[in-house]
Order: sequence, then structure tokens, then C-alpha cells
Amino acid sequence: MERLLSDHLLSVLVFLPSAGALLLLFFPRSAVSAARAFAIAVSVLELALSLPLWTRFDLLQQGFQFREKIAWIPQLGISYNVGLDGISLLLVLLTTVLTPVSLLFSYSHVEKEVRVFSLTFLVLETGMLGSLVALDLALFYVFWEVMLVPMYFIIGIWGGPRRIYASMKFFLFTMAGSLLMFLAILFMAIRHQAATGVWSFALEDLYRLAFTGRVETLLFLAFALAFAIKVPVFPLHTWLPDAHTEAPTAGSIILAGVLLKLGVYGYLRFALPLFPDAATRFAPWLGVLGVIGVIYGAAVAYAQHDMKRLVAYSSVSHLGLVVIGIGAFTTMSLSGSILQMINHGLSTGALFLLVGVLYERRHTREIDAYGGIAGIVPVTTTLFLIATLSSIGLPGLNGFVGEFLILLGTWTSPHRWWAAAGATGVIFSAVYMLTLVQRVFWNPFVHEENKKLTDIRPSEFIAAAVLVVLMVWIGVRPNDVLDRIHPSVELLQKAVAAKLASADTRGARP
Amino acid sequence: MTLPLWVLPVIPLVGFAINGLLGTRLRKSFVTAVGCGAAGLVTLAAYSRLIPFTSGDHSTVIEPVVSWIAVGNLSIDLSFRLDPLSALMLSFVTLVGLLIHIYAIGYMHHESTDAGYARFFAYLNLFLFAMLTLVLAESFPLMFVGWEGVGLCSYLLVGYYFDREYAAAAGRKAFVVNRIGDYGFLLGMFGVFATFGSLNYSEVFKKAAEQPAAFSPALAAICLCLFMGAVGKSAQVPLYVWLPDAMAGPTPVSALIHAATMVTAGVYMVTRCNVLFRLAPEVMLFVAVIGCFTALFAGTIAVAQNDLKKILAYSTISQLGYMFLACGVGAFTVGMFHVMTHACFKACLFLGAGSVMHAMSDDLDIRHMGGLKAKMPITYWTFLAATLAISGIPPFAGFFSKDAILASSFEAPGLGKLLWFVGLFTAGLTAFYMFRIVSLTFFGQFRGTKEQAHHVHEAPASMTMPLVVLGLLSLVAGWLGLPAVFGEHANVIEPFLAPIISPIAGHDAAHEALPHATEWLLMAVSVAVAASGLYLAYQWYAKQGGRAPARLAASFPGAYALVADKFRIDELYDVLFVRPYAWLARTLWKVVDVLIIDGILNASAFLVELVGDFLRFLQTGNVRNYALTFFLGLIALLLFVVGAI
Amino acid sequence: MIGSIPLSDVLLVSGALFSIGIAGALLRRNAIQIFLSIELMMNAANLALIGYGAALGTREGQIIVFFVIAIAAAEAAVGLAIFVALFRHTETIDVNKINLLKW
Amino acid sequence: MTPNLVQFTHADLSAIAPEMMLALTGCLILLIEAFAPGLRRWFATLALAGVAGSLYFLLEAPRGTTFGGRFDTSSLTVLMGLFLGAAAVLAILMAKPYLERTGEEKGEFYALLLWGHLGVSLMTRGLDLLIIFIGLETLSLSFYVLAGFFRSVAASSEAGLKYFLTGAFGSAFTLYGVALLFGASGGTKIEGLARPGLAESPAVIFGLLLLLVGFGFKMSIAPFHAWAPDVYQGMPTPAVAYLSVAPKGASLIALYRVFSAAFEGGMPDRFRTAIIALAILSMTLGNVVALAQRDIKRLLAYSGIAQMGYVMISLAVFGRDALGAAIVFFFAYLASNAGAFAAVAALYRDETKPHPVALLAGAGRRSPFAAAVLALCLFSLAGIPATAGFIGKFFLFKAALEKGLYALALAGIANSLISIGYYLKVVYILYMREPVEPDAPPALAPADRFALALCAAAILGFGIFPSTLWEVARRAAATLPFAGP
Amino acid sequence: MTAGRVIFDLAAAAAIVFSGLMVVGRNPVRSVLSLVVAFFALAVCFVMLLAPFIAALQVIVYAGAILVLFLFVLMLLNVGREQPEKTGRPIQTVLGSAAVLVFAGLLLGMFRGSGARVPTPADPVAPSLLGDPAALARLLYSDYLLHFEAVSVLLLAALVGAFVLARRENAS
Repeated sequence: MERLLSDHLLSVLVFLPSAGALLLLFFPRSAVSAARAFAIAVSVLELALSLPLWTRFDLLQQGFQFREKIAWIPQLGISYNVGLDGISLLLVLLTTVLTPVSLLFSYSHVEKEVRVFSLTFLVLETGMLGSLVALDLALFYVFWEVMLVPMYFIIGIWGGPRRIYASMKFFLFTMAGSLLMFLAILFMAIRHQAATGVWSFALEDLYRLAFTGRVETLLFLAFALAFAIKVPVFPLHTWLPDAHTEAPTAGSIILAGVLLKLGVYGYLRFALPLFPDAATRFAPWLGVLGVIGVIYGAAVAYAQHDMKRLVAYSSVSHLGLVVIGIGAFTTMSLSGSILQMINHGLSTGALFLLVGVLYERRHTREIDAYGGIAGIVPVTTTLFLIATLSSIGLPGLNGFVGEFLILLGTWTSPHRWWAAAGATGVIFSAVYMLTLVQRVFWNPFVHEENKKLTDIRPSEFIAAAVLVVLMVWIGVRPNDVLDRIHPSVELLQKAVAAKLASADTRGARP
Repeated sequence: MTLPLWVLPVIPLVGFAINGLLGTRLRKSFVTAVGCGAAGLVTLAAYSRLIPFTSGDHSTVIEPVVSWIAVGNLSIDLSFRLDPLSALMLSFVTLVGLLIHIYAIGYMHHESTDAGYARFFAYLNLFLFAMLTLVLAESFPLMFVGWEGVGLCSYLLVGYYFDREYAAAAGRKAFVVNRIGDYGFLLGMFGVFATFGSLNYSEVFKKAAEQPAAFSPALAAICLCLFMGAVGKSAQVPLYVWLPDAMAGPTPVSALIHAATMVTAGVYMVTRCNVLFRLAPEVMLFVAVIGCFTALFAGTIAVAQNDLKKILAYSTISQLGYMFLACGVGAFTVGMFHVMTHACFKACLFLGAGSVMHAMSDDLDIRHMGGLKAKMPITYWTFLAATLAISGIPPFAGFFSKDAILASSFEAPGLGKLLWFVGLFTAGLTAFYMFRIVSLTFFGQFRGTKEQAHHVHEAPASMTMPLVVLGLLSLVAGWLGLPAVFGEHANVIEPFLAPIISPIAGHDAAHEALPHATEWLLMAVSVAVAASGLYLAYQWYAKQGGRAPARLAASFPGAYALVADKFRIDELYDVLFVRPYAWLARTLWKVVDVLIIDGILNASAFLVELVGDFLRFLQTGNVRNYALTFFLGLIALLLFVVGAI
Repeated sequence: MIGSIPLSDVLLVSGALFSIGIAGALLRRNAIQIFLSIELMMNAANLALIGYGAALGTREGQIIVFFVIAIAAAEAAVGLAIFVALFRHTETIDVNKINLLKW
Repeated sequence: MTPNLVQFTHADLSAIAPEMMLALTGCLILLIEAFAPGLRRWFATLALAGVAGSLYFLLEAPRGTTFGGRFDTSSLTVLMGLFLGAAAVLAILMAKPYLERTGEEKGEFYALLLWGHLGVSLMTRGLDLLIIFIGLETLSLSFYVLAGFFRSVAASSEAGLKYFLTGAFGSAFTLYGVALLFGASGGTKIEGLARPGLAESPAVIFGLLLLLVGFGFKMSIAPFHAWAPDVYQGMPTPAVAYLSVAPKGASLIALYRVFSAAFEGGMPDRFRTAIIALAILSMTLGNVVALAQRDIKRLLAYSGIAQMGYVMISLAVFGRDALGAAIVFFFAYLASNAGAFAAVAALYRDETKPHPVALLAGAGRRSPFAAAVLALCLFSLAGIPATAGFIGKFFLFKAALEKGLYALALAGIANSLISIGYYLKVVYILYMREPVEPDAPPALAPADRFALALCAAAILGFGIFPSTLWEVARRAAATLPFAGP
Repeated sequence: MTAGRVIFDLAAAAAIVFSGLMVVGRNPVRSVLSLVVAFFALAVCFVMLLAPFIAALQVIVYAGAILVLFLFVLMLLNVGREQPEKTGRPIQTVLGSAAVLVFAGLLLGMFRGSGARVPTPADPVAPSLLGDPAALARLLYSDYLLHFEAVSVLLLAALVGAFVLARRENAS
């Protein structure tokens, strides 16, 4: 047991939820609360088990840690190859935090097919964690796609009125991107075999491959498209508002909190280091799309009259900023982007959660159905306000640090104007978020039916409070997080620079 | 043993935490104790540092606490700085803050529920925390923490009556407009970092001062950006529009945040960065012009308003304009001096207004008041003192600071004389509209309803005590900065603040002081202008009951309406920005998202389905057709493969 | 050359018969006639097999034809049984009218 | 000179024992049907035993060719035998409760299924075009009858007619192809085609194309697919489950055998292009039309057409790894497609009526196990990772890319995306639409449950641990001669 | 021009003509009868091609048994003349005919070209012995034993199948 936890911690983390899901299969259908409690217990256990990752993570070691490698399809050199660096560490922890939060929130709100819901959620967690720790491209792809199915069900079964359209759109959009990536992965492995005579899908082996200009461009685009859809980057974002809006609250939390991050993560982990040359050439596009995302997302968010849709578009805007930071590719902007992913997960997760609190009571997400309810639900209001402030980057909370690093880092890159344009998000985010707060919580109390609203319940409160505490913590002590990000970012930059340099000396550029 | 500086912001933060987290369950008295206790404690703590500091050599103290953000070559520490500038700010922020906390006990007592009361004090404490952070910060980002923090508190407190739509909207407006300024501030910070490689004041200013030539090209843009932040925070044209609306908040808030402290943060920041600004003379000129124009513009508007707090708000904007004028002409210390005096008299005015409002059952229309002098003597006398101070009547505080500003502009090269003249005119306006308030409020007959008349009474002690203190300060605060004509060492504040204007290599700071005669003359002129403004207002409003101005307004209806409508700037912004943005947002959503992107996607999905639906009917059910397709397929294959042989 | 008959002539006849069979299968509407045409196609193949066998000097061609005839007989039995079974439902074996299953 | 009249060695006997086992079991069932109809409920068991016995004999049979080089027992045939046997087992398992429900539990069904299975088995094992043709005809005749097995149902009879007419039409072409190849090579043995230069002969090309078309018909590759939807719809579901899987695999093996003999020097470009065109047409047509289907069995038929398009990728690449990939794909397809049909058989109450997809609404709650397996099968057919279907496509696309057939791979990818549209539509109806039929479906029979569980286990098992299957398939594929890898 | 050649040509011509009649005729009975004639003609061709045994089979099994079965079923079902197509949908006819012409062109072109070439046999059977039934039988039970057994299953399946489909329901 101890060996299992010390040497195979990642595997335990990845597969524990699935094991839990498997056990849930044997719960009788009527054992609703048992299933709920069990799922929460599993996710909390998962969280507890993931904490050693944070403490045992070696800050001085730049590469991957907690490695495990077992042959899987040996004929093709595909292996179960997992590891963790600073970038994935944080996202893994974000996942293990947000999953119990979502389940906890759902405790009192999901009534339909509770067992299946819990089961799907746990499978989803496996998918997310797996994609985050996979260091083998085939393995990554498997986990990456496995995530889709549970999320499809979560949106489709427990979602809102337009859930069918939304779930289908979500699935098709994501699939469209990842299928091309699938071909690209295969192609690279084949190239590796042709070059070395050995089959391998291992990331570290494929890093060493060099492609000529056009091939690299195509491969890069295949990868980038998959990730851009997931992020989502304008104009590939339209699945997101639908999916976020129609998903049940817990689904929205996970979607916004983790799934979107996987796009950025994938880009950092795969697209960028594998094809640094193409990535460098396309970085301007990335930056421009990021800028468009920031401004466009904010503008469209302002036009929404559905709370969840508004928050969803705010994600487009926020993720746009993250994309800018990656496009700029400075140490600061990269670190900021990674941090901002976590921040966005926390703040948007909290926003969705709190919108969910209202939705579950009033069964409408229309902003105009509310108004002036701050006096009725003061605690919810306060939490929502804090999440809002985190989202709009108020210093002292987490959002600011990320934004500041991204923008400052971008400013110091050659693309100064991205920062200038991206920083307008500071204004626009305040516009739409505060308008939302005003129209929902403030303003005169008009709708009598809101009198019956009850304030946040303990289970919901705990879920939200966890997020708020983390927001404050990161806002006050960002270095705790940044120290873990920083070495990995530097390593990434070094690797990219080295590959670019070798490509230059070889004259591989067309 | 001296108290570390970081303790200062932490004290109110603790107060905030207690009241904020537990406030709803605490009794009002406990909330009061925590809220005011924190304010008192922080004032004590601040003076425990200030007194040794002012009596010592007042050299800059920097106290780093802990690293906050460290990535790559960026390293931001949580470190605090005590130098004359922050000391000055500290002195009145804590003091005025304390007074207003005390005032709020009385003011807020029946204004709100228990929960609201706790919330109010929690926010006030949070504000103190943010303001102290802003003032004591040693780096731009940390200052930004405070900067945004005070903005947040302003937002929260303006929207304190959240169930009133205008209050909620005003809070949002305040925040958003501030954010526009903050955008500039952020870019300015980025520029600073890109240029100097650091965001710490000491490093940045040292580098700038030592190698001005190396950095000055970038500085114009940087300073412009930073100034944009200041414009937002200190409500200058064109970003002043939030401040009048912000009067929707409780009056103590208006006094503390929107008059005495927060709004002066912009001036503080510009002064703080004086090294940078001085290296960008064009921006300095811009600052001066903006300040001067704002002073005049807001003063003009104030003349035609009837809402007591609104007038005071425009007056605040106008006074802030003076401060920027001072900064713009290079008289940073003078600007800061005015910040300080203004804090005293404007806080006093607002609190007086609050007292009146209290008595008038929240009616703020000065046309409904009148003759309150008798019923509210303390309020009257303190209000009068502050009015005289703001009008620039010697020996009240405002006279010295304002006169110093005018003098500085007068001696400034270039546009200096013009700026002086406009400033002078504005001073007259100020005196006029301020005494218009006094006349309409305290003199003459009561014009309100019977109930109001019955209700009018002097405020409780907790409210009058701060009034008295501030009224006194309005009188004496200016004596710290007597003009040079009163003697070589009459001016205490100038030499105290002098170290913050650090010398720049290659720039000689010394300039010829004005001849005493000129100075006397200028003083006389400004006093005369102020006095005539006072007199006119007294005559028109107190003596003649407002007939003359009404006639005047009637003879220029268009102009009057324009001024009374605040030049319809809000409406202009609405047409120029707010509506187009809303339209754009809707259009982007409905057209780009729904119509174009989703349209293309849904259409292609639909097209595929359509093709499927069409092809479906090729499956006719007639087996002959099946045989035929089979055979045609075979023929195609044959033609392709065999035909080629 | 089989005796005096050139193989190509045999094959041409076979090809012609095969094509005629296809034409019948495609153009007739009566299931039985369609099936007759298919039988003709098989016979065309038989002719080709016989011709090839003779030309190759092997009996294998005939053996194949032997099997094909057996298969054709079996097919005929099943096919006609199917027609009968269907006729009980539809009262017709005009394939134009048999289109319950479509789209 | 005079050969012994009957040359029947022990090796021959062992080699053909599996087929004999099937034939005899069929006969036994018929005898019981005739003389002891009371024992009907044991038919399925008996049939299963027959299949099991045949598999046993197949595994035990000595490797090598028999019957004078006309019959093959190699790792390829054994692997395909397992594949076919599994299909038969699944069909029999689902047939029992199905026939009981419909009151058509007759011995003939099992007998014909077993004999059809025998025919398919001959197709995979024959090294002689005539054997393959006879196998094909045995299969066809049995399934013509099975298609029209519900004589009381017009649709079933119509399916029988359509299958028969198109099938006979197709067979005639196959036969003509056999004749041409016989003439050109001088014999019926496939190895006879492996003469240098023979593949350039127009008659051989003609014959090969006719075979391609004939077997393509059995595989329901567009444009030779038109029979499939109608027949699947009218045919008893268990028979469809078999027909939609086993003969397709056997046809591919037969094609591979013929091509690998004929194209020793590699497949001619024109030929390859033609196959690519077929592959793309099949995928696209199948998927696009499947989107418009309202009947689950027709939908699965079109899905099958599309899936065979993917299989054609293997033929276009034409190599050892490609064949291995196709075999892996077929195993995956077996589990997913047969599983889907098993679930369909279990989820619909009235077998004699059409099977509109809409009737599945709410099945996720009414009949969770069958619905879950159906969903899993559909995800596998869609090629979602961690299912067998993904592994199948993985190897196929890998083969295509290795060969440099990028356009084909891209077409495959685009089609996968389209296919998700209709697979998900079914899943959506299963789980997310309110039921139209409030009453509960028949309880899941143990045999159905077992069949479904088998399929699910296979889908996940192959999906998660594919390496053994891949290794075996690759070794099996190596028994055919190929010019390249 | 030998006698054999003449007979073959005449028989072939007859086969083609009667096949054509079979296809053209609307009356199914007449079609069957035309085909019987065509099959007889083919049998003659088989004889000319040195396959007398197969010719006999052709006459007995095909023309005799199978086509009579057809006739029998025709009578049973009482199928009348095919009615001319009511709806003017000539697409099947037009496309079908055109396709057949193309196909015939390709096939016959191939046969006229190099398609009729066969490999030189290693040890060809003497033409006179080609049709020897005893030799055929021996071949059938040696090299083609497997086929023979397979076909037996096929026939069994067909038998059972025909029985399953065509028998009357005993109960209803």
C-alpha cells in the first residue's frame, strides 16, 4: 500500500475515480444518497491523495516527476507513460479540487439518475487526470477523447432545455479538432519509426524529431486546431456558450475549470515543443486571436441576458488573455498564463457554482428574473461578489496576479500592442461582470417570487468557500504557485530555443 | 521599538475581517467598537511612526516584508515606504478616517439594519486598509493593490444602498470609469518595467534621476499612461463623470473617499512619480492644462446645481483640478499641500452636508432648505469655516494652498499666465457657488415641508465632534504652508516635502522665487476675486432670494440648461460609448456568433443531413434499381481500371 | 482452338449471352424473368468455362460447370420458394411493386 | 496413373472436421426438429456446442494445406475461424430469446445458421476459387432463407426476395470472374494466379474486378451496398448480426488471398486508386445516408456500409500490417456491431414491426444494461478511444499513413466526424429523450445478457489491451505472401 | 469451315437469339420456353466443345428440371403478362441498356483482344478424352472431393430452405 502510494501515486490518482465508478455500478438503483455520498467520498479521498503531489514536488527539478512507465502496446512503442511537471501539477490539483466541489454542489441538486451521474463524473475525472499526466501521445489521445463521453452525458442528460444541441455541438466540435490531431500523432510516430527504426509515441522521443517546413506547419496546425477548439480560441468558441449554459452546474464548473485548460495545456505540452518553428511562425496569429478573444468575448458577454451564458463568454475573454500570454512566449507571460488557468478555474468555477445556487432555487438563468436579491441571499451575494472580483482581476485576489504577469510579460515581448489591447479586458470585464452583479443582486427588488429564495446551503457553501479560500491564497501568496510553475516554464523555453537553434543550424527552414 | 509599517494596513484589515465575516451576528455596539477601534488604533499606530519621523531627519524608510510575485526577472516585494510624501498622506488619511468613522456611528445608526451597519463599517475598514497600502507602498504593483482596493471600496460604498437603482448604477459606473484609468496605469507600469527593469520606486526613480537621457524618450508615453490612471481616480476631465454619481453613497463615504482621501490618490501618484513627470515636460503641460480645465469646467457646473452633495462633488473635481494644475506646473509640493488642506475642509463640508441631510430627512435639494443656521449652529459654523477655507479667504486653510498654486502657475513659463488666470477665475466661481450653498442652506427662510421643518435638529455629538475638529483644521491646516512673504521659515510643509522632489542629473531644480511684491499682489488679487464671489453669492441668494440669477438663467435659457445639465457629458458618453458598445455587443453576438459562425456550422451540418436525406431516396426499395447501381458501379470500375490498359 | 472453333469465338458467344442476361435482369420486372436472366448469366459463365477447359486441355472446366449446375439448381429451389412465400403476401412478383422496405 | 477413387487422408479429415462438425450439428438439429420437437429449447445449446466443437477441431487441426493444396489451415484461418465462431456464438445466443419471443423457434433457423457459417468458413479457408465460390453460395442460400424466415411478415419475405435477386445477380458476376481467372491461370487454385506477368493480362484484371465487385457486394461496399439496408431491416435480427459481420470478414480474406497471389509485384496504381475510390464512396455514402435514417436496423446497415469503407483502406494499402489492421478492425467490428444488434434485439418488443429509433426513447432507464451496451457499441463504432473500434481505426489509419495515402486518411477522419452525428443521435434518444412507450420492455433474457456482456467485455478488453490481438493478427497476416510489409 | 464449326455457330446463334427472345418477351411462360431452347442450343455447343457429359447434364438438369420448375411455379402463381410500365420512368431502362452496351463492349472487346489467351497447358488431356465421364468422376472424387462435400451441404441447405419457405403453416 505504501509502495503503491509512493511509487505509483499518479496511477492511483488516475484510476481511483474509475475504480470508484466501477464500484458504483454495483450500487442498487435506489441507493441514491449512498451513491452520492460514495462519489463525494471518492473524490475527497482523491483530493487527499493528490495533496502529497504538492508537498513532494521537487521545486529544483525541472523535468517530469512521479514518473511511471509500463509497456502498453509494445509493438508500436506505446506505453503507459506518465509524469508530472509544474504545469500539470497545478492542473491536476485544480482537477482534484474542482471535482469534489462539483459533486458536493450537486449533492442537493441532482435528482435524476444520481448513480449514473456520480459514475460519469468519476470517469470524467479519470479522463482529465489522465490527459494531464500522460507523456505518451497515444495515451494522451485516449484520455483526451475519453473525457468527451462523460461530459457529453453530463450535458445531455442533466442539462438545460437545449442540452441536446449543446451536447452534440460540444462533442462534434471537440472531435473535429482532435481527429486531425490523431492523424498528426500517427504521422509523427511513423516518421519516428522511419528515422530511427524504432516505434515510439513517447513525447520525449518525438520531441527529438525534426520536420521540414511544410510538414511541420501541417502537423502544428493539426495539433493547434484541436487545442484551439478546446480553449476555445475565436472563432472556434461557439460550442462553449451553449455547452456551458446548458450543462448542469457541476458540469459547467468542470468544463470551465478543467476542460478548457486542457486546450492550453495541450498546446504547451505538445504543439509548442514539438513544432517550435511553426509555433513561432504562428505565434502572431495566436496573439491576434487572443486579443480578439479578449475583446470579443467581453463584448458578447455584455449582451447576454442569461447568467450562465454571460459567464461562459467571460471564459472566452479570459482564455483569450491566456492565449496572448502563450503567444508572447516570455517567461513571465507563460507563467502568468499557467497561473491564470488556475485562477480562471477557481473564479469561473465559483461563478458557475453560485449561479447554480440561484438556478436551483428559481429554475431560471434569466438575469431579469432576479434583481435586488442581495438582501435575501446575502451570503450568496458576498461569495458571488468575491468571485466576480477575482474574475475581473482585483489585486489581492488571484486573478490579478495572472493577468498582470501575462500582460507585463507580453509587454516585454516584441508584441507590445497585444498587451495594450489585451489589457482592455480589464475595463470590459468590469463592465459586464459588474452589470451582472448589479442586475442580479442589486437594484430594486421587483420579483415577488424571489422572496422565497433561500440562501446558500452548507454543502454549497463549503464547495464555494473552498474556492474562495484558494482565490485569496493565490492572490496573497502567488509565489507558492509560481515557484512550481517557473522551473517548468524555463525548461519549456529552453527546449524550444534549443530546437529552434538546431533547426537553424541545419538550415531546415524552407 | 518602532511598529513595522505593514502593521498599519493590517489593523483595519483585521477589523474588516471581523465585521465582514461575523458582522451579521454581532451587535451594533460591538461592530462600532471593532470598526472605530481599528480606525483609532491605526491612527495611533500611524502617529507613533509619524511623530518620530517628522521630528527626526525624515529620510526615507523602506521596510520589505516578503516577496509577493517573483517570476523570471520580475520581483515584486511586499515592501512599505515611509517618506515625507507618504507621511503627509498618512497623517491626514488616518486622522480624517478616524473622524469619519466616529461621525458614521451617529450617521449610520438609524440608516441601516444591523447587517448593513456591520457591512458599512467593514467596508470603511477595508477602505482604510487599501488607502494605507496605496500610500505606504514601495512599488507600483503594491500601490496598484491599494489603488484598486480603494476603487473597490468606493464601488461597494457608493452602492451601499444596493436596492436603489441609481446607487447600484453609480457604484458600477465609478468602478468602470476608474478601470479605464487603471488601464492607463497598468500600461504605465508595464512601460516602467520595460524601461527600468523594475517596479520599485527607489530603483526606478534612482535610475531615472541618474540617467535621464537614457530613459526620457519612453517617459512621455509612460507618464501619459500613468496620468490616465490619475485622471480616472481623481476624477479629471474626461473621466470625472463617476464622481458626481458617487454621491449616491452614504455621506460619510462621500466625505472620506470621494473628497478627502481616495480621489487625491491620483495627485499623490503623480507627485510620487514626479521624477518621471519632470522628465516629460510635454506631459507636465498636459497635466496642468487638464487640471486647469477641469477646475474651471467642474466649477462652472457646480454653479447651476441644486443638489447639495452634487455641488460639493463638482467642487471636489474642481479642487482636484487645482492640484493637478500645481503638479503640472511643477509645484508638486504645493499640490500635496492642497491635497492636505482640501482633505480637511472638504471632509468638513461633506460631513456638514451629511448633518444637514440628516436633519432634512435625506432631502438634499438646497432650494428646500434655508435658515438652518439657527437650528444647527455647530453645523453652520463648521460649514462656514470650511466654505471660507475652500473659497480661499485668509487665514483659512484653502487660502494658503490655493494661493500657492496660483502663484506657481503664474510663475510657470509658457502657458503659465493663462493657467493662472483661469485658476483665478475658478477661485471666484468657487467662492460664488460655495457661498450660494451657505446662503441657501443656512440663511433666509426655511423652504422645505412642514414635516421637515419639524424634524430639523442638530446632529448628535458623535457627528458634531468630527465637524468641530475638521472645522478647526480647516482654519489651521493652511498655516503649515505660509507663503514665503511671511518669512523664510514660515512654510513648514515645503521643506518637509522637498526631499521627494529629488534632483535629476542635468536638470537644475532651482528657480527664481517670485519677488515679494508680485506675491503680495497675486495674493491680493485672489483674495479680492474670492471675496467678490462670496459677496455676489450672498447678495443674490441670501439677500435677494435668488431673483437675479433666475433672471439671468431665464435670459440665457439654452446656456443655463446646458450648465444645469452638466453640459450633458453623461448623455454624450452615453451616445458615444455606452450605447454603441451595447449595440456592438449585441451585434457581435447576434451576427458574428449566431449568424455567421454558428450559421456556417449549422448550415454545413444541415447540408450534410440534407444530402443524406436526399441520398436516402436513392434507396427506392426497387430491387432493379439496386441491381442497376451495382452494375453501374462495376462499369465505372471497369472503365477506370480496364479502360486504362 | 478447340477442334476448329477458336476460343475467342466461344468467349464472344459467352460474353454476348452474359450481357443479354444482364440486360434481362435489369430490364424485366417480373422476379421470375429476372431470375431466368440470372440463370442465363450463369450459363454464359458455364460456356466460357467449358471453352477455357477445352482450350487448356483440362477437365477442370467441366468439373466447375458440374458444380455450377448443382448450385444453380439449389438456387432455383430456394429462389422459387422465396417467390412463392412472397407471393402469399403481395399477390405479385413484379418487383416494381415490392417496395415495403425502402429509404 | 489411375488415382484412388477417394483420396481422403487423415490430415484432410482433421482439416475439415470443423466444417463437418457444423454440418452434422445442423443435421442433428433438423432430426430433432422432425422427431423430437419437445427438445426444441435445447437447440441453441446444441448449436453452441456445435460451434464450440468446430472451434475445438479448428484449433486442434494440424497446420498446413490439405486437399491437394486447396484447403488452408494456418494461423490466419484459425484466427478468422475464431472470429467467425464468435459471430456465430453471438448470433445463436441472441437467437434463442429472440425466436422464443416471436414464437418462431424452429430448428431450421439454427441449422441454416450453422450451414451458412460453414459456407463462410469455407470462404476463409479455401485456396481454390471454386471452394470459395461454393462457400459463398452456401452462405448465400442459407441466408436468403433466413432473410425470409418470418414468412408471416411481408417485410421479411421481401427482404428474402431482395437479398436473393441481388445476391444471385452478384454471384453470377463472381462466377464469371472465376471463369475468367480459371481461363487465364489454367486452374482454380489461387496460387495459379501467381504467375509473373499474369496480372497485366486484361482477362485477369477483368476477372479480379469481377471478384472485387462480387465480394464487395457481400461486404456491402458502396455502390454494391443497396441490398443491405432493406435486407437488414426485414431479416430476423440475430441473423443480421451474423450476416453483417462474418461474411464481410471472410470476403475480405478471400479478396486478400486472391490479390496477394495476383499482385505479387505490388498492387497496380489504377487498382489501388479504384479501391480508394470505393473506400471513400462507401464511407461517405454510408455515413451521410445513415444520418437520415429513422430505423435502427437500417441505420446500422448504413453504418456497416461506412465501416466497410474503412476496411477498404486496408485493401488499398495492401500489405501485411494492413491485413493485420483489418483483422483487428473486424474483431472490433464484430463486438460492436453484433453487440449493437443484440441490444436492438433485446430492446424492441415487437420483432415483426419496424424498429424506429424513436422507440428507444427512455431505454436508458427502462433497460439500463442493454441500453448501456448499445451506447458502448455505438461509441466503439464511432471510434472513441478506449473502445475496440478506436483500436481498429487506429491501425487502419496508421497503415494508410505509412503507405502515404493521406487523402484517404483525411477522408476517413472527416467521415468519422460525420458518423458521430448519427451514433450520438441514437445515444441521445436512449438516454435523453422522454420515453414514448411507458410500459417496461421484456426482461432481458439470460442469453441476451450474456451476449451483451460478452460484447461489452470484448469492446473494452480490446480497446484497452489491444497488443495481444494486434500481435496475433499480424502474425496471421504474415501467412499470406506480400510484396511489401 | 468444318462441320463442327458450322454446328457450333448455328447453335450459338440459336442460343443468342432465343436468349434475346427470353429477355424481350413480356409473357413469362414464353420466356421460359425460349430459355429452354437456348439451353438446348448451349448443350449443343458443349458437345461441340468436347463436353458431352456436361451437355447431358445441361439438358437433363437445366432444361429439364430447373426450367420445368420455373414453369411449374409460374403456373402455381398464375403470373400473367408483365404490364407495360405505367409511369414514364425510363431511367432504369435507358441507363440499364446503355450500361449493358458499354459492358458488352468492354467484355467482348477484351475477348477479341488478348483476353482469350490461355496458358499453354503442361500436359493437356487428349481432346477425345476430355469429356470422358469416368475420368470426370475420378476427378470429382479426388481433387474435387472437398468441393463435392461442400456442395452436398449447399444442396442440403437449399432443400431445407425451400422447405422452410414454401411449406404451408400447419396451424394457421
